[in-house]
Amino acid sequence: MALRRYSMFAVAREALRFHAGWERAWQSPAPKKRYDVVIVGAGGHGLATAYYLGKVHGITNVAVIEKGWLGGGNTGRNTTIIRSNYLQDPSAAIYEKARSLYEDLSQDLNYNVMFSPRGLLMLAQSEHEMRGYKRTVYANNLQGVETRWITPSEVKDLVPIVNIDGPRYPVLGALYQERGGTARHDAVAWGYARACSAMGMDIIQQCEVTGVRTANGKVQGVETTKGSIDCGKLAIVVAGHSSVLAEMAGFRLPIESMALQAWVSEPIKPCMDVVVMANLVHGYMSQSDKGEMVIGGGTDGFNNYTQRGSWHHVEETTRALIETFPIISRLKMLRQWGGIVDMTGDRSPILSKTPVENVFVNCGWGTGGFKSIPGSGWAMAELVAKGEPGPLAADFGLNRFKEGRFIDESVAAGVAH
Amino acid sequence: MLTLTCPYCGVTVEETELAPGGEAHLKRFGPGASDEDFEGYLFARKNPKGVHFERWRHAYGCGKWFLAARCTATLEVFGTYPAQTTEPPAELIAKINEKRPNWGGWK
Amino acid sequence: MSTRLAKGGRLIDRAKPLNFTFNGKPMRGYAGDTLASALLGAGQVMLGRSFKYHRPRGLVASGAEEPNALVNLGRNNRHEPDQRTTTTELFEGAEATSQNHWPSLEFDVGAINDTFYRFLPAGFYYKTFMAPRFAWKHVFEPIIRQSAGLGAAPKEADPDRYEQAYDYCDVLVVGGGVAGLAAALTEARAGKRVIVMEQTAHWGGRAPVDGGQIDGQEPEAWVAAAVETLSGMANVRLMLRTMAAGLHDHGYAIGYQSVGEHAADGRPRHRLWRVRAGLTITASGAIERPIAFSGNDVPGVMLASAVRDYIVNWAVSPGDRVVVVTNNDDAYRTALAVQAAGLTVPAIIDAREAATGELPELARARGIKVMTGRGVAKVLGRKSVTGVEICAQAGEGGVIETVACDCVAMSGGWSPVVHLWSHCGGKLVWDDAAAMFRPDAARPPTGAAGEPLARVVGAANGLLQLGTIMDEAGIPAVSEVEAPLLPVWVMPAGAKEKLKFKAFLDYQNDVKVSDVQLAAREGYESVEHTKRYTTLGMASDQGKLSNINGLAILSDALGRPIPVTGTTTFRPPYTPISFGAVTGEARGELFQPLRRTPMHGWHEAKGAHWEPVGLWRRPYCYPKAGESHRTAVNREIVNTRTNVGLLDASTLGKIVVKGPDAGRFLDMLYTNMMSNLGVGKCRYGLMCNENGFLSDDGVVVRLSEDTWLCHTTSGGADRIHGWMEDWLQCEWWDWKVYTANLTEQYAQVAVVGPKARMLLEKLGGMDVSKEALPFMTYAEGTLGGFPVRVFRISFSGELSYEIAVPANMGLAFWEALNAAGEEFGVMPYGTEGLHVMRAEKGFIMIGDETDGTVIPQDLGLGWAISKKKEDYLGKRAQERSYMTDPKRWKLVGLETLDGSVLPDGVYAVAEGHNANGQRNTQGRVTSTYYSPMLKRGIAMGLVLNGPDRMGEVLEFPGDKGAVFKAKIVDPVFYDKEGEKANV
Amino acid sequence: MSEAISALKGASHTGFATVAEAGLTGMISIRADLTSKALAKALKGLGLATPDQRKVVSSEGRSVAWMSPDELLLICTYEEAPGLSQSLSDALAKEHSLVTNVSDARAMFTISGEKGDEVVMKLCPVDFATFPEGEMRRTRAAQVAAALWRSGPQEISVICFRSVAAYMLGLLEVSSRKGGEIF
Repeated sequence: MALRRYSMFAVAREALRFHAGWERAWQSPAPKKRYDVVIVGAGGHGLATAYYLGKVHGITNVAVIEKGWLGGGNTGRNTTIIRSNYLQDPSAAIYEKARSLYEDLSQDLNYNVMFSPRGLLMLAQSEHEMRGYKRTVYANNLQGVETRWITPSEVKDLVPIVNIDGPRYPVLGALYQERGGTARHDAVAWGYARACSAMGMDIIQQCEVTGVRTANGKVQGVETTKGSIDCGKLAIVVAGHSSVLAEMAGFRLPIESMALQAWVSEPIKPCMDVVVMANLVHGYMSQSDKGEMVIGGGTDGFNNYTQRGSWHHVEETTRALIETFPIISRLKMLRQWGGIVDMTGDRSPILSKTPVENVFVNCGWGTGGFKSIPGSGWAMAELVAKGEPGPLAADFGLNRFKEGRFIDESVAAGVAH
Repeated sequence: MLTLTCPYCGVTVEETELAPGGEAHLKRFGPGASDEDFEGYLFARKNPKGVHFERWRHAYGCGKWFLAARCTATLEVFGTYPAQTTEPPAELIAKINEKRPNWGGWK
Repeated sequence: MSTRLAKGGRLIDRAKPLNFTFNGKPMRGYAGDTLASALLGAGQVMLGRSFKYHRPRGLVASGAEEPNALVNLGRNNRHEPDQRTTTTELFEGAEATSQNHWPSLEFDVGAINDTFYRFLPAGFYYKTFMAPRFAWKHVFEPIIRQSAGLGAAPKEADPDRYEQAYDYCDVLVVGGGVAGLAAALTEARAGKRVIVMEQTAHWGGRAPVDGGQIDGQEPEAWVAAAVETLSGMANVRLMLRTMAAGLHDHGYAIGYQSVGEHAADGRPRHRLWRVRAGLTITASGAIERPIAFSGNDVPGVMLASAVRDYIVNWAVSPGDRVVVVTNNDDAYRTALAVQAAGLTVPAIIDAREAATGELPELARARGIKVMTGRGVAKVLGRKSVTGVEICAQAGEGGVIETVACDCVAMSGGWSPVVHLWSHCGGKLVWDDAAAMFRPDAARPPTGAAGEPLARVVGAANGLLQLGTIMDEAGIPAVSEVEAPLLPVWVMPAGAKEKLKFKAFLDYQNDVKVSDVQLAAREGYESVEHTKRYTTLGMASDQGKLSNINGLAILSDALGRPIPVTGTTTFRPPYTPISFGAVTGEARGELFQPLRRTPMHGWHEAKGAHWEPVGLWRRPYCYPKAGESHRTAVNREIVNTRTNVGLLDASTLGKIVVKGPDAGRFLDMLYTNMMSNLGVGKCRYGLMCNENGFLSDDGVVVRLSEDTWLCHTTSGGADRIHGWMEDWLQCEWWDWKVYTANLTEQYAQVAVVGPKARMLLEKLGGMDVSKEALPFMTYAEGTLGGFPVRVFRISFSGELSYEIAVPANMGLAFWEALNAAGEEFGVMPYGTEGLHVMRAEKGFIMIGDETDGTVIPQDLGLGWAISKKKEDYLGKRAQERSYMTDPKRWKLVGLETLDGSVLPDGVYAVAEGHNANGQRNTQGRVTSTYYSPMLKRGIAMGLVLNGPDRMGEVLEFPGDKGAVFKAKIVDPVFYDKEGEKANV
Repeated sequence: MSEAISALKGASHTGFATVAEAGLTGMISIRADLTSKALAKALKGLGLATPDQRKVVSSEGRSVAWMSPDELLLICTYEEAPGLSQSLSDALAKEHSLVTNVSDARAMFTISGEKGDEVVMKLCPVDFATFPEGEMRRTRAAQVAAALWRSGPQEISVICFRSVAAYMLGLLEVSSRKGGEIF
C-alpha cells in the first residue's frame, strides 16, 4: 500500500477539485487471526513502536489495537512539550533520542507534526534550584544534550512577559534548551498511524482487550471485543491502564494511575515564543500556534481512572503563573481537561520484559510521555524485536525496583510537564 | 474534588483538607524479608480500576490517618474507617459486595 | 441596517444613556444594554474578523453562545481581549476595539486567505509546510501564529482584585429561567437550602420574550412574582450575574460571579464560588442551532431567537427587512416580533414541506409570506447581507427567487445545554423526534455515595414548550402548540461543493460543511478526530453553536446514526472565566504564606538578603552598605570564627517525642541508637525513608527518661512530624508514644564562635562552662532573665550554643544578645555563612550532599548507622544489591590545584563513552564554596571509590571548554582535630 | 515575661467586619487518653470538663477544646500557661500523656461584626450557616491550617501558627474589605 505523498503541490492539485481525491489517512481493517506482534494501545507510544518495528526491524505483520480512538489517551491530552534536559544518564539518553527524532519526524512520516523547537526554559527561583539546574547543564553537556544556563536578563529577553523581579521568588536564571519546544500532539499519532497503515500494519480501533492468553508462562494471544487474536509477541503500551492490562497478564506493576490536568486560555495574539516551566511554584506555560496559553501543573495524589482531576490544582497552578506572568490575570480560562498518567515508584518509565515470556511493557512515563514518543517507540521496537533491551531501554527494566537502582529525576524537576 | 468523612472527627471534609497516602493494608517487610517480598511491599500496587482501599490523613484537621474504600472509576466512596486495623471492617465489605457484586475482594 | 427602535425594549432604561466607543468611534447606548445590543443599536453590524479566512463577521447570537462578536475591551492595565459583547453589560466609558485584522476592520490584509480558501481546507497544514525542514520554525509557523490568535495580549499587570467563597446547599439550581425558578420554588417549599445561579443580569430566561401564559399571567409577571417569593425565603439564595462554570466530582460546583466589573469602587471584580451541592438541578435552557447554508456567516445572518431578543429586550432592530429561514415553528415567533416592531418580513423560508402549526397560521394571517419546502441557496453580500437566493430544499441549489433583505434570521432547532450534566459523567440520549441530545435521566452523574448528582428540567431537558416545561413543576401554562421540526443540517439538501465550502459550522474557527466531510473521507471518523482535524468546536465558544450540526454532518458522511457518532466531551468551564477569579486572593503578598520567625522583622530592617527555604525566608547574609553578598558572607564567617556570630535557627524543626515506647520508636526512625542516649545528652542522628535514602538529619536530645527532642532540618519539620505520626498511627499503633511539633514554640539562636561563652556569661543566669555544660549536652535555665534551653551543639566546628526561648520572647532575646555582644564583636550571619562553615568542617547538608538517591553509607556516615539494631526504617532497602554495590560513589573532599572554586554541580569525567554515546563520569561536586579561612576553594563531592583514591586528581569540565583539576582529599578542611568546638 | 510580644502585637483592621490579632494568649496542648479520670479531674479543677468530639467547653475565661481523639487544647491567659502546663503535666504524670505549652507557637485572631461569617466563608471550606456555637473546627484558611470557633456573639476566633500570623491577618483584612460584602 503505497503512501500518497502530502505536499503543497498535492494540496494545490486537490484544491481544483474541491479536495475530492484525498484517500484515507489510515485503513480500518478487521483483525486477522494472528500477528507476529500485537501492540495494545494506539497512542503515540504504541504507534511509534509499530512504526520502528517496521522501519528499523522489518517486522510488519503487526496489529495495533485500541479500545477507543487512536491518539485518544494521553497523546491527545498533554501540553505538547518536548525537551530532553534530564539529569540522569538513562533519561537524558532516551529523551534526547526522542527529541532528535522529532527534529525530522515531519519529513520522515510525510506528515507535518509541527515540531517547533522554539526553546524551553526552566526558571530557577531559589538557590537550591539554581544549583540543581547548573548541575543539569553540566550533566547534559556530557550527555550530548545541548542546554545552557542563562541569566535573568537573558530570560527577560526571551520571555518579555515574565516577571523576573517577583516579590516572592525572583528569577535567578534558567536552564535553557534552545532546541526544546512543542509539537502538534494529535498529528504525531496521526502521522505514525498513517505511516504504519502504509506499511501494511493493522490499526484496529474500538477494540478492547478483555484477556491475555498464556500457556506455560508464554503469551499466546489476546481476547478482545472483536474476537480472539493470536500473537507471537505482545507489547502493552497503555498509559493510564497499564495495571489493568498487567493484571490480565497476571502480574503487578509498580504503578499508580493518577489524574493530571491541563487548561488553556482563550486565544490571543503571540506574546510568548518559548516554553517556560516554573517548577518551584509548580506551573508551566506555552502559547500554542492558535494563540491559547497552554498551562499544566501537578498530578492529583490519589488513584483515579476518571480523566478528571481536582479543581484545586487549577487554582494552585494558575496563581503561580499569574505571579510569574502578571499579564495573564485578565485572560480567561477556556477549557480544562484531564488524563490518567502512570506514576511509577521512582517516577521514571518502564520499558521491560515481564514475568510472562514474550510480553513486554512500555509504561510509567508519568507526566513526560509525549516528549518521549519517538525515542520510546524506537527503544520499545528494539526490545520487542530482539527480546532484550538495547542500550536505550537497558536501565528502564522492572528489575531495578528489586535492586534499588532507581532513576530519580526529582532532583531536577519537581513538577509535572 | 472529593469529600471524605473523617472517622475520628465525624466531619465530612473536602479533599484540600486531606493528604492522600496511597494503597492501604500493605504489610511491611523489613530486614530478613526476601527481595520479592520487600519489592512487593514497596512497589507492587493493585491500582485497580474499581474498588480501592487507600490511606488518607486529615492533615488540616485532627492530623489522623484513616482508611477509605473508594471506586477509582466512579469516585464513589463506600466508607471510611480508622487506620488501626489490618483489614477492612466486615460491614464495609458487605456493603461493597452489595454495590459491586463482581468485585474481586480486597486482598 | 441595524438601528435602535423608537419604542420598547424591556431591559433598557432610556433615561440612562451610556457613552462608549468602538474602534475609537463614539457611540451611545442605554443602561440595560449589552455591549452587543448597544453596538447593533448604533448601527454597527460588522464587529470582527474570523480566525482563519479573516471573513467579516457580525453578531449571530444574543448570549453566551456568541462565536463572532468578541472585542478587545478597555485599555492599558484593564485591557481584556476576547470579551464577548453579548455577555458584557454596557457601562459608561466602555472602550471596545475589534480583533484579528490588520490594518483595520474594514480593510484586512489577512482576508486574502479567504480568496484562497480552496487551498486552505481542514488540516491543510498537516500536509504542507514540511520542506525545507528549517522553514517550519522560521517561516511558516511565525506566519501562522501571527494570523491566528484573536485579541491582543495584555501588556500590564491586572490592578483589580478577586475573591473566592465557599457555600453549601441541598439544591443548586443552575439557570434562572422559568424552569429554574419553578424548580427552586418546589425545592424551597420542601424546606431545602437552595441556591439559584443565573448567568445574566435578569430573571426569566427566554419566556418573557417568547410569550405564552403561566398560571394565568404573562411570563414576565409570573417571573417577578416567583422571584419575590423566593427572595422572601430564608433558605433561598438568588444570584444574578453568576455563571455556573462547572460541576465537578462529589457535587462541587464552580460559580463565576461578576461583582464590581468596571466599577472602581473597592468591590472585587469577580468572585469565584465553590459550592458543594447535594443536588444540582440544571435548568440551563437550550441554544438555537444555525443552519449550514452558503454565506450563513455574512454579518446580518443571525439566530432567529437572537433577532427577537434584540427587538424585544433592547428595542434594537437587526435589519429593516428580515428573512426568516427555519425548519421549525418557533422561528415564526421572530417573524411576528419583527412585524410587531414595524419592520418587514419579506418571506419565511421553511424547509418543511408543510407548515401548519398555530404559529405559521398566525404568520400567514398577519400577511407574512411563508415559503415551504424551500431553502437558502446563498446569502448575498460580503460585509453585510443584501439578499438571499432561495432554492428548493430538496435540490442542489438552483435559484428560484432572490429576495432583498438586510438580515437573515435562521433556526435549525434547539440543542439543550447539557454541559453541567456532562462535566462529571452524566450521559446523553439522542432524541430523534426533536433532533437533539438530551440528558439521559437513567444515567446521571453520580456522587460520593453513588447517588445522582444532577437532575435536569425545562429546555435543558429537551422540553421546548412552555406548557410541558411548567407541567413538570405542576404549574399550568400555555403557549402556541408547535408542530414537529424537520432535521435540516445542510441547506439545500443536495448542496454542491462550491456551496458547502462557504456553509459555515464553526464561525470563529472557520470550519465548513466541506471540512467535516473531508475529515470523514480521510478516515478521521471518530468525532474527536474530526473535531481535532478540522478544529470544529475548539474555538472560544467551545462549539455551542457548531457541535451538533457538525456531528450530524459527520454521521451523514459516514452513513451512520448520530447517536453512534456521539458527542465530544464537555469540559468546564461553561463559558470562559478569568484567571484572576481562579486565583482569588492569592496574589502579591498573599500568593503563598510567608513563614516568618520572631526575628524576621529585625533581619528585614538590617537589609538581609533572603533565601527561600520552604515557605520560610531566611537571611542569606546581611550586606552592609556597598558590600557585595560575597564580601558580606566572608566577613560573617571570619567574624564568627574569630569573635562570635549569631544565627537565627528558629526554623529548625523541634519535635518532642514522649512515652514508654519513645526510645524504641526513635530506634526505628533513626539509623543509630537513640534509646541509649543519656538524659541531658545530645546525639546527631540520620533518618532514612523505606527506600534507604537519607531524608533528614539533626540532633536528638534526651530531655528526660521518657522524653526526647528531635531537631529536623528547616524544610523538614512538618514532613518529619507527619512521617512520625504515619508510623505511629498506621504501623505501630499499639506503641505508647506521643509527639508534638514544637517548632514554632521556640525561637532558636545559634551563638557561635570563640567568644560565645563570654557573651552568654555576660548575660548570666546559668552556668555555661565546659564543665557544667560540656559539648553535646543540654541544660535548662535562664540567660539574661529569659527562660532558655541551651544545647551545646555545633554545625560550624566552633564553640557553639543553640539556645531556645519562647517564640514571643525571641526578638527581645535576639536583641539582648546583639546588645551584650557588642563588646565581643558580635554579628549576625546568614545561611550562606552557615553553609560555608559546615563545608569547611566536612559536615553534610541535606539537599546538597543528598538528592533523594544517596544513602548514608555513601557519605561516610557508617558511624551513625547502628550495627546492633535488627531493624530501622530503610535498613532492608540498604541491603539490596545496588545499595551494597562497591561502585557507588562516595563522599570525599575536593581541592582544586590552583585554589579556584569549582563550579556548582560539575561532573568528574572518566575515560570513554557509554553505549548511548554519553561521556562516562566518575563523580560530581555536591557543594563548593570559597573558604575565607583557608582563602581557597573547597568542595565536597561523590566519587567512584573516592575514599580509596586520596590524592588523585580528577578533571571536571566547566563552562566554555574550561577544565577544572581537583585533588581528592579528606572532606574536613578546617580544624581537622575538632579542637575548636569542644572547649 | 514582660518582653514577650505576640506575633503582630494586636494589629487590627476594620472593614465590613473587624479583624484583629488577639494578642498574647495561653494555649496548652494535651495529648492523652481522653477518657482518663486523671484528665477529667485535672480539668474539673480548672472548672472545665473533658469536651466531647469537636466541642469546646468554656468557663471563667478558660476554654478547653477537642482537637483530635487524643488531643485537647486548653486556652487560658498567656501568663498562667507555663504554670498550668506544669500542673497538668504533673496531674497526668502517672499515665501516658504529653502536655506542652504551645502559647508561643500560635497566633489567635478575632473576627467580629454582624457579617463576620462572610469573612471566613471566603477562606475556609466550612459550612458556616450550620456551624454551631460550642464547636471547634480545624480546617484550612486559604493555604494554612486554622482552628476556629464562635467565641462570642458575632465573634469568631481563629488560631493559626505563629509564623503565618501576618499571612492570616492579610487574608482576614482583604476578605473583610468594604465592598466585599457577599450578601
